[in-house]
Amino acid sequence: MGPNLLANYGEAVSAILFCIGFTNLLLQNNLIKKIIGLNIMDSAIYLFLAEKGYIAGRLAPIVVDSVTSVDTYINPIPSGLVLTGIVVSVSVSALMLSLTIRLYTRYHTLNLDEISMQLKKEGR
Amino acid sequence: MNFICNFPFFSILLSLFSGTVCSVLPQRAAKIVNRVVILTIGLLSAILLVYLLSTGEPFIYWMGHFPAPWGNEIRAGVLEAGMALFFCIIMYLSMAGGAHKLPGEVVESKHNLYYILVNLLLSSLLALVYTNDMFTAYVFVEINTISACGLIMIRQVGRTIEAAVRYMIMSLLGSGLLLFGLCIMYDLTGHLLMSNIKESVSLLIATGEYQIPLIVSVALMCIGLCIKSALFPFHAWLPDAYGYSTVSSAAILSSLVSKGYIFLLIKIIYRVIGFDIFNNTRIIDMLFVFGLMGMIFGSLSAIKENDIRRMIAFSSVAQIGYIYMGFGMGTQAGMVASVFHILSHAATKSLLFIAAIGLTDVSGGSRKFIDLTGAAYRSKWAGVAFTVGSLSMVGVPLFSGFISKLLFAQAAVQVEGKMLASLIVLGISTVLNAIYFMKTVIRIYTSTDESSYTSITFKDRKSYALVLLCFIVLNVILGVNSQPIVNMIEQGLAMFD
Amino acid sequence: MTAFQIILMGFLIICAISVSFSKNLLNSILIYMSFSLIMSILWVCLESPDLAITEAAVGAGITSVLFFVTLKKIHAIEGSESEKKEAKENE
Amino acid sequence: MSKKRSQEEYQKTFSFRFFRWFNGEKDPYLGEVEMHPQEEYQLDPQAALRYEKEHDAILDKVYDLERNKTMQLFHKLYHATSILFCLFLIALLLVTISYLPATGTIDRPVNNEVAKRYIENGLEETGAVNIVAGMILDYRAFDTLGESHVLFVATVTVLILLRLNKTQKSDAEINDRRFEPKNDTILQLVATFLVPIIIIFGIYIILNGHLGPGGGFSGGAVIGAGLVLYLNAFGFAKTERFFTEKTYKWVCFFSLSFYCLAKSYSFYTGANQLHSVIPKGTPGAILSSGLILPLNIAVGLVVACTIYAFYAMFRKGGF
Repeated sequence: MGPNLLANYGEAVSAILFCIGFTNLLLQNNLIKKIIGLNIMDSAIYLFLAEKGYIAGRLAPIVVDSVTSVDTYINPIPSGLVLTGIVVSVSVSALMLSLTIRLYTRYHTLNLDEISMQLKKEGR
Repeated sequence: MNFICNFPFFSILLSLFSGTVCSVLPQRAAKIVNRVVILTIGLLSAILLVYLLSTGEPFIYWMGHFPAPWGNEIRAGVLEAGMALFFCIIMYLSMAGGAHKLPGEVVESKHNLYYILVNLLLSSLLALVYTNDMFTAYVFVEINTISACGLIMIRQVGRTIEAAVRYMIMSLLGSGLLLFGLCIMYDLTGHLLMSNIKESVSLLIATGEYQIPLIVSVALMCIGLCIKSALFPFHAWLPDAYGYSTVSSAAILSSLVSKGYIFLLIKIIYRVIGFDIFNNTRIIDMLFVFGLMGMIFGSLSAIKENDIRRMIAFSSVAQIGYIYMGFGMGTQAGMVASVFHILSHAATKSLLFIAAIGLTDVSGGSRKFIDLTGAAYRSKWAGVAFTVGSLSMVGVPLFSGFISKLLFAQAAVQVEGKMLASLIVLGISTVLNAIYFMKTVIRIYTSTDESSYTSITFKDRKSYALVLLCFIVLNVILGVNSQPIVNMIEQGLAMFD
Repeated sequence: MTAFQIILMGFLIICAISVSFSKNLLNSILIYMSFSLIMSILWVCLESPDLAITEAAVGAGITSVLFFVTLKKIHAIEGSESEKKEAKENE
Repeated sequence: MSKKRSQEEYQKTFSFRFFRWFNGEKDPYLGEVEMHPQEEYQLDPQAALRYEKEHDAILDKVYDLERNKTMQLFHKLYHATSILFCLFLIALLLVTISYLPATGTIDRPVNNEVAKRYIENGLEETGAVNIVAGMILDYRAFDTLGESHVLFVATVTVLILLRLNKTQKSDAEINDRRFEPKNDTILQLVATFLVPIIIIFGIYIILNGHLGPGGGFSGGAVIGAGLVLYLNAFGFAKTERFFTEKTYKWVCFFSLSFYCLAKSYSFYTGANQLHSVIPKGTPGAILSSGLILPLNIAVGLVVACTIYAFYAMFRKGGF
């Protein structure tokens, strides 16, 4: 174990959340819960990134009173990356939800295993 | 700066922009725009390739007004330009080869959307090839994933939608791991541009700081890209996705989409971590083992399969195993073999998918082997093309597959610990390949006494035959004239450093 | 401030786990909504107001609305089945 | 021992057939095989039913999840390995994080010259008071261009999945009407107050993207939420007066094209070291910071339309 686990408690939480989301995406039978798991996983990564940009005692990266000293503001890069990432995760979850609707109208179930059983039964 | 240096940027923006334009055009115009754009980008890449070969120097192109650690960049070398050219050729041929099947497979009103997806897929592939920035790579990986998913489920039968869901789940797991690895890497180095990360990484290695996080981040990125490119244990979505989507989609997906991710992995290995540092980690052993397993189990599943397109799809799993085996050898020769196999597999697999559709068309649309008996007599060009593809996959001289197997064998001999394993598995896999491909070829050339096919016209389409001919020529060029291409790959890999 | 953040993070983990184990889909989506909301408060604490606004508008707003429409479409909200029956009887 | 074959014998050999096939002279079946349409095979309906039932019974046995032992075992194994894998992943990540540089401190690799220049020169070089907006729309604009296309391609896939043709549409409308709140007075009254405020707030966020927190994406999402509320309160008949699929198509097209072309201009001038003619303006004013404001507006329009489109698609497969 390294020295910084307690100092990095935010990252530790984000790692745990990531794994919870990952497990949900991998294990849940229900598609909707899989999608929630996906969203949790993404949020966890964004939390990780935001923690990386944070510097104790500094302000948000919006210039106040035209003070442009590097000692005043936190690191703006992670925020920018997360903004891009959030858009990506919204688009992906919209796509997954529409796939869910299509699957449900065809097979009347949200369980992927049951769907593949039905497909095998159809015998194609 | 020479005007030709603008070409990579032009090709990415052109394909992005044409995607937007296709959304408002009528259907026929969208088709023409799509074709013209692919051809134009191919032409631009060819000119760029010639220019780069003459100068012998890669160049960096600023995306914006700011230099290296601040702005965003793209970078072009011989390998990148060559890959872009090759991707355009394969994409054009795949689109042309499946064009006559499109009206039957996709609802009339959704053709526009199909062309949008193809254009955006091309742009994302080009961006993955050219980019010099890790986060840009992540964004375009997502575009690639979503548009590939669209290509799978645009033919809306139950199987494709189920396959699309499985594909999305696997890919999203992959992107999550990739992004996490990326974030850890950013935390360690403070940069997002590949060249700057590499400097910082070599500094970190020299000082011995942060060794464990570094290895973990590299491993996470590798696993993410492996999952996305359907390496053996993660291939569950692949057979349905390739087997039931439209013809062009299957050809494009199998030959280009997974190759885009693999090319990104190559870039990460060379330009982010550094080849030597990567080879000193345990990760290459993992890639090696999974590659070997994929080669055998993919072929075994293909033998069991009773459906021609699913068989070809399973064969893809085996071929991706070959590529990762080359990575796992950890030598320059193995890498060259892998890159050559990317080209050869892309050319062959799209040929096989497009030929298979010709065979199934003349067999009443059935894809079961029993119905394919004698199909090659009914559709000559498809039969010949399928045979060429099969021979190339098995590794018969004169075709591209032979060269890549030869390169793999040569590379394996140079590696001490892994020589025996890779040679044995290469042999077994070749035999297994021969079993299922030759079985199919013999089946399609067996004449039948049945007479149930009178309702089908036996005429070959001219454009379809032309596409198949182009593919055959491409395969033979890769197989006969391989030395310049191998030299080019070596030159391109050397430019990566 | 640190204690506040730690409490919020504890809530995050509780939300994430209870999403996985809740039987009712509507409940899990509501819990996910609160997860997003807590996340956006956390981002205010981490001095990233841009992210907080975006997450509040998107995670707690748009994504949840899309989830609800999906649930309605697949008749997973309780009561919609019985409503459907009533509607059929009325016809 | 070579014997010259007679013409008849030669005609029976494979090579003769092959060459004729190769030359395209004749189809191998013609003449040799009598060709006639196959008679339709008709199964006795009762036998067919019985057969189907037997088939189903067999399949039920094979694919019965609850009673099939091997499949159950496989599922358990799969779950066990996945859980083990996830625990392993948690442990691995925690160990990794324990070795990372401590959060909140200043001397970390992340706080290097890149962040320094963004903060110190950002105001001057991009003209944006909000450093994050300046960074994502100017320094790293290529990412953001990709991001807006991610949204676009997602809409395209949703259209592919859920858009219905004319005949299905009327069914969907009837189906949808059942769920629609039938002129709920409370909802309508609240919406009359709230919708304008929400939309104005969204516009404020978009227009202030370069001056304060916010920007195209969050503002667009807020406007989209306002439109969704309006749709819910007043129904499709009202919204279709000003927002149809055509509107969506053209708004998206113009915004994305503007985005593409504007960024192409700035990339081109940047890479070729040309002087860009776009004025930066005085920092802090609304009309400042070069391209950032128009780009924010374009993104906001795309996002608002996209979110409305998502909702309409999900609800009844069309606008």
